[in-house]
Amino acid sequence: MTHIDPVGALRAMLMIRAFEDALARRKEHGFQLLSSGEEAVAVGLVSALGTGDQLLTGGRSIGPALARGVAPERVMAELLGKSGGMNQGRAGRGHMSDPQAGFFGAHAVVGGNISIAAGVAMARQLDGDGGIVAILFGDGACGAGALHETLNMAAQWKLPILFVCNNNQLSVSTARDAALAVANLSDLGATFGMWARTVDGLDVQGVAAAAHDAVRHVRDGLGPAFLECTSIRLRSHSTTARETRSRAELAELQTHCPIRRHAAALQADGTLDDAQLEQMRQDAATDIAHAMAYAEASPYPTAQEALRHVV
Amino acid sequence: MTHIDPVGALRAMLMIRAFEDALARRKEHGFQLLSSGEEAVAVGLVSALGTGDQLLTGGRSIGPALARGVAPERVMAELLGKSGGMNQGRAGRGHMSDPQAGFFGAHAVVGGNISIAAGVAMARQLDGDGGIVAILFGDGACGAGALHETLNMAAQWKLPILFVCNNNQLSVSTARDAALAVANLSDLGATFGMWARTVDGLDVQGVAAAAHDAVRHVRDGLGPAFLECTSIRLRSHSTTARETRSRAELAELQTHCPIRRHAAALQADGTLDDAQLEQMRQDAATDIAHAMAYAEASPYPTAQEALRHVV
Amino acid sequence: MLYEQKPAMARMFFREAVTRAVREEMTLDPHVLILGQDVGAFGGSYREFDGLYKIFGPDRIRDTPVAEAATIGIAAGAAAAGYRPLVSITYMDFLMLGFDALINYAAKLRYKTAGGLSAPMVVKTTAGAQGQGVAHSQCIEAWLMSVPGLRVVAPSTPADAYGLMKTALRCDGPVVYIDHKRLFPTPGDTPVTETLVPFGKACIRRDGSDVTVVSHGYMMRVALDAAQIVAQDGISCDVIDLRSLAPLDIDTVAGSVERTGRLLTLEEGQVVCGVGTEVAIQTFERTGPKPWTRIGALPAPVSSNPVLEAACIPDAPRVADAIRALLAR
Amino acid sequence: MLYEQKPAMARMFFREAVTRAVREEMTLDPHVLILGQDVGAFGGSYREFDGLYKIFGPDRIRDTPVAEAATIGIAAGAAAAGYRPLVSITYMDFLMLGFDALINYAAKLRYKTAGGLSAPMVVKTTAGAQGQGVAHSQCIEAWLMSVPGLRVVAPSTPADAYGLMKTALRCDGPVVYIDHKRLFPTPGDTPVTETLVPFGKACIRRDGSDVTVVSHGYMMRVALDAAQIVAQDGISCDVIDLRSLAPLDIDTVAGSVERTGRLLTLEEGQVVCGVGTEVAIQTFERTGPKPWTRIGALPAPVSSNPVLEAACIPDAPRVADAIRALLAR
Ligand SMILES: Cc1ncc(C[n+]2csc(CCOP(=O)(O)OP(=O)(O)O)c2C)c(N)n1
Ligand SMILES: Cc1ncc(C[n+]2csc(CCOP(=O)(O)OP(=O)(O)O)c2C)c(N)n1
Ligand SMILES: [Mg+2]
Ligand SMILES: [Mg+2]
Repeated sequence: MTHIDPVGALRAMLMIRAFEDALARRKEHGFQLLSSGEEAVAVGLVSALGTGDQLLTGGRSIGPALARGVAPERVMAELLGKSGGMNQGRAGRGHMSDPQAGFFGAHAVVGGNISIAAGVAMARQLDGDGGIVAILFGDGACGAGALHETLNMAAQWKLPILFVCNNNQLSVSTARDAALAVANLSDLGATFGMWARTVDGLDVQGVAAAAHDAVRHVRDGLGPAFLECTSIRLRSHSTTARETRSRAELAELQTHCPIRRHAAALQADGTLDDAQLEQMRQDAATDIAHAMAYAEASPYPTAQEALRHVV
Repeated sequence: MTHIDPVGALRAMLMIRAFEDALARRKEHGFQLLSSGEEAVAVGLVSALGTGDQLLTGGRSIGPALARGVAPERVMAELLGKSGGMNQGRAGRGHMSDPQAGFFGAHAVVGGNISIAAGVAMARQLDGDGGIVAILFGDGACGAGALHETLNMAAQWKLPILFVCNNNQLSVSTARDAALAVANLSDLGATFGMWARTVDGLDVQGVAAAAHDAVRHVRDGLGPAFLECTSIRLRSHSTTARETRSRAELAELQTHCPIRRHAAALQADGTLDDAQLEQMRQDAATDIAHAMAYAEASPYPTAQEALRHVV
Repeated sequence: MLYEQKPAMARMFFREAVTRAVREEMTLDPHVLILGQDVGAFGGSYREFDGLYKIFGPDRIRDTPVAEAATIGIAAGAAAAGYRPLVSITYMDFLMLGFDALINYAAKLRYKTAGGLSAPMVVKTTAGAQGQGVAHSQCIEAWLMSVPGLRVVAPSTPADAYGLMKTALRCDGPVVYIDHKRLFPTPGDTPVTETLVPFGKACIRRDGSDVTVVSHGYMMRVALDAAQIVAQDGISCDVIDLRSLAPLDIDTVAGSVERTGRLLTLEEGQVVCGVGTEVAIQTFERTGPKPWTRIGALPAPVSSNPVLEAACIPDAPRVADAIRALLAR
Repeated sequence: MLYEQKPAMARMFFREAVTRAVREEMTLDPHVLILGQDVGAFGGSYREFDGLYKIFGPDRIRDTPVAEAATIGIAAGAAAAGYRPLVSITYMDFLMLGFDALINYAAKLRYKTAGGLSAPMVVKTTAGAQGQGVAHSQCIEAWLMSVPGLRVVAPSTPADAYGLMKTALRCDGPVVYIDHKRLFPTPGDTPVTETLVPFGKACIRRDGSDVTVVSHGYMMRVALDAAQIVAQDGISCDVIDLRSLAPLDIDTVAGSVERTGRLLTLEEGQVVCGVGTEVAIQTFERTGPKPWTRIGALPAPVSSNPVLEAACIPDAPRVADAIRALLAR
């Protein structure tokens, strides 16, 4: 049983990568938080969500937002501070949102986003419309007390929420093992009696399968679930942060790239040939070029807007 | 193998009970946080601590402070706001401390005391003098993020700290099961790979035995330990708080009183006869009468002292 | 009409006025919820939610664990997703534990979504000293006044507790609603018919001509007592209850100071960067500088010790002395 | 001596001055520790701890998880038990997460133990906007000024970063030491020999006679730029760097205002209940009221958007305009 269209998954991952590569070439708008290496988590997770569901994330939100279907040109404009952004360029990196698209939003306070998501899940529960919430956070967030408080309350109230830890094994420069004295991060959910599983976050089909299981559990009203996806961070913490790993380490990491891996699998099983793959890459690049053109054409907000939408 | 002198344990518990009963009769100094029903936890735990160790608690700190050996008259004076208190009457209920006696202090912010204790443990670790720290907190505190953050860091750094949850099954009016979605509260420690155990907190010898095991583990440098002691709260949350349980429930609870139980055991095995037991009760009452007399004779601080010891 | 029609009044305790407001709003709007420690069957630490649990049940009134941070965060999320949660934080000191969700998320949500989302929630908490000691007695409302996107109110009477709470529960963004612990058992008249008290409107509690006394919350009672004391010396105080700290009603204060020519600000919290200071300087921007005295707690923690607590917190005799000294300037 | 002896100076970046102070104090006192996120081999988010980990190792320099609350709590406990931890909180916005341990415990410890215990710790954090958006740009130092038991300092030059950090690490109680993100790469002279900057002493950075401009942290650079601009109009500014916000050096400010007769206060945070307001009213208690303008951020969150951030935060041209307007009053 497949839970995700394999070619569609590749297309989505290629689009995210192309988007972030294009964004990384723009230096004028401060730093960006890119998710290269984590595309399979975003795409696999989102394949399990329906239109009535909401996704929330931490600051590293580009991949998830795009996977969720937020228009790339609006994301690009937002990240470049332009009025055409989904939040008129004022949220920017770490804070963008598009609830209409099922992306309730990023919130860049590590751990601080988790209880917000549980609140959205409580609203879903009270609405009784079958909608659920997925909240994506990093391994770094697992040290934060906000996670513990929220896991407990979500379990107690059987909130319809899926906690997804994208464990890229780093919080800025700090290795997951140096920060967290737990065997699997999903143990944190298991302690509260939740459905809990740790999967390979570099395998988009594996993530999709686990996410579907978890979502079914949550949607059936059996309470929250905790899915840990172990992934890798192919870039430095932010586009301006110092890289702490050696070139050799980074090169080795590239061999685990989830996109490469999925593409190779599709080639191996004959689903795609070289030309088709190349065409998909070019399509992604073209789409992103359009997004960039839209963002570039969009104006900056005016200084007067600084006082709008405050209270 | 016994870990605690059974008669001494009874004497200590009787003294705490007599102290709190006497204090409860004084209405003039606001409310008090009494620990009747939890004496076995305090006395059993303290039997495992040495002179170089430090004990910290939450607001419900009278029993633990007395068990640790803080002079009853200084505790009484402190709780009545008198200058003869160990903190000159200014800490009062919930905040008293006597580090010289190995009682580093109470701190009435639920959960907020736990990381402080870990800091004291870090100091002990850096001092390298073999001293350890025990931190006593309630079931209520197990919902707080501060516990999670501290458990993780303590485990990561192998701090010499014993986490002791006095699970009296209530946080003000809220039942432990209504607040916490964990099977055993000691599971919270186990998740971080700690020595973890749940014991009957009404059995002073059982608490002592488990505390000795835990302390040995911690003192041997094997990292922190988490000991949950299930106990009962025989009184309302505070001396002025509304009682939420029925008279029948409270009467039933009295049959589980840890002091009654221990006394009955000592009578049953012939260690004590009725007269000896009665004498011990009277001795406790006499000691506490002296403490009360000391406290009564002690003056209030002057208004001028309000600005002392601020910075 | 030949005579001034007074609204019919019902006498009730402050805590009952809170309950009534919440009950009415929960009845009117099924999206209003309550979250907090011991707010359910127990009815709140000050019985301010007494009886509501029976009416509205466990879905809409939820006892929480001791987890202030997540409780405020969950409320903020629920608010953003269409509900109107009221969060009870037993003591304002512990509001700090939830500052992240309140200040870094809820207060900024409308702004960062360009108006797309907002967090209509009420954080109800209690301020001030009543023998509870260093970590349960603080008044930190001045901090909140400076946060763009937050509204802050602090009633001193049952009628205002009722009317401000109702307004808070209909507000489009986060509101911090502050009761003082000592006010819960105080009685007062509240209008029998539904009456909202708007934000940003101060109220003159006593008319006078010699000095303007501005305060809020429990200190209003101290202010009025002090005004009574100095009346015996022939000093006439105009006593203003701010009620709403953000937005501030400087019109009313400035109007009064124009008449009296003098200002005394009184609060239970610290005066440094305090409410009174802000009120005074905004007032003087309108009126020009006037003789002014600010009174607040001594610069020290508030002990549970009865002598030290009383020494730390303003009382009517000391305020009366300060009024006399201000008049003598 | 026939000539004024100037201390020998070494030029270094602000971040290096911080490093130097910490390195010297860690060398002198084995009880000084560092705790925080990415403070170890990474050397701190702004490289302000660069190289220290190699010297002092993992026992004394500890990378923490993302757990601001427990980190400050652990530091407070270690301080109470005899150590002198420096806690790095990357952004001041997240200091809120550790307010409970800092404000409800550390700041009150000496008081509640009647002098028996204290918490000599330094919480080092960064304030202000540099494109990081609504939850990473706030300046909340005014809140901290009102907390009895806390000391608060905010250097604007490498020499003061060095000297204030050293004083902070020797202080007997909790200190919040605030760097501004934009200052780390700025160069300046620091004394070659060990030099402490005392708390509670402001510093006149530019002498002038027409108006007193008071600020702190990064806004000092804006203040000096503005003074330079208006100098071309013949306006002479006395520019004062507070350096220490608690305790405040009102003597220096009042002395200046006595001479100039006018005051402009400038800060990057909100003006409501802000630093400038407190400075002004304490000054006017000495000097009597004087014409005064306060400048701070617009009352809005600070977006990462370059246009909106710049609009929100004071800059030299706007400050210069305000100085001219103040002179024209
Ligand atoms: C409460 C808080 N503390 C610190 C930071 C600074 N910070 C931003 S991202 C980050 C790393 C978080 O690591 P993780 O959760 O694993 O997410 P990742 O960056 O790996 O995606 C940190 C520490 C923050 N944003 N919020
Ligand atoms: C952070 C915080 N929130 C709320 C309170 C109010 N409070 C005081 S004691 C208490 C109950 C705590 O329950 P538990 O930890 O089980 O201790 P117990 O009272 O049972 O000894 C509460 C909620 C507090 N002191 N601190
Ligand atoms: Mg990570
Ligand atoms: Mg309990």
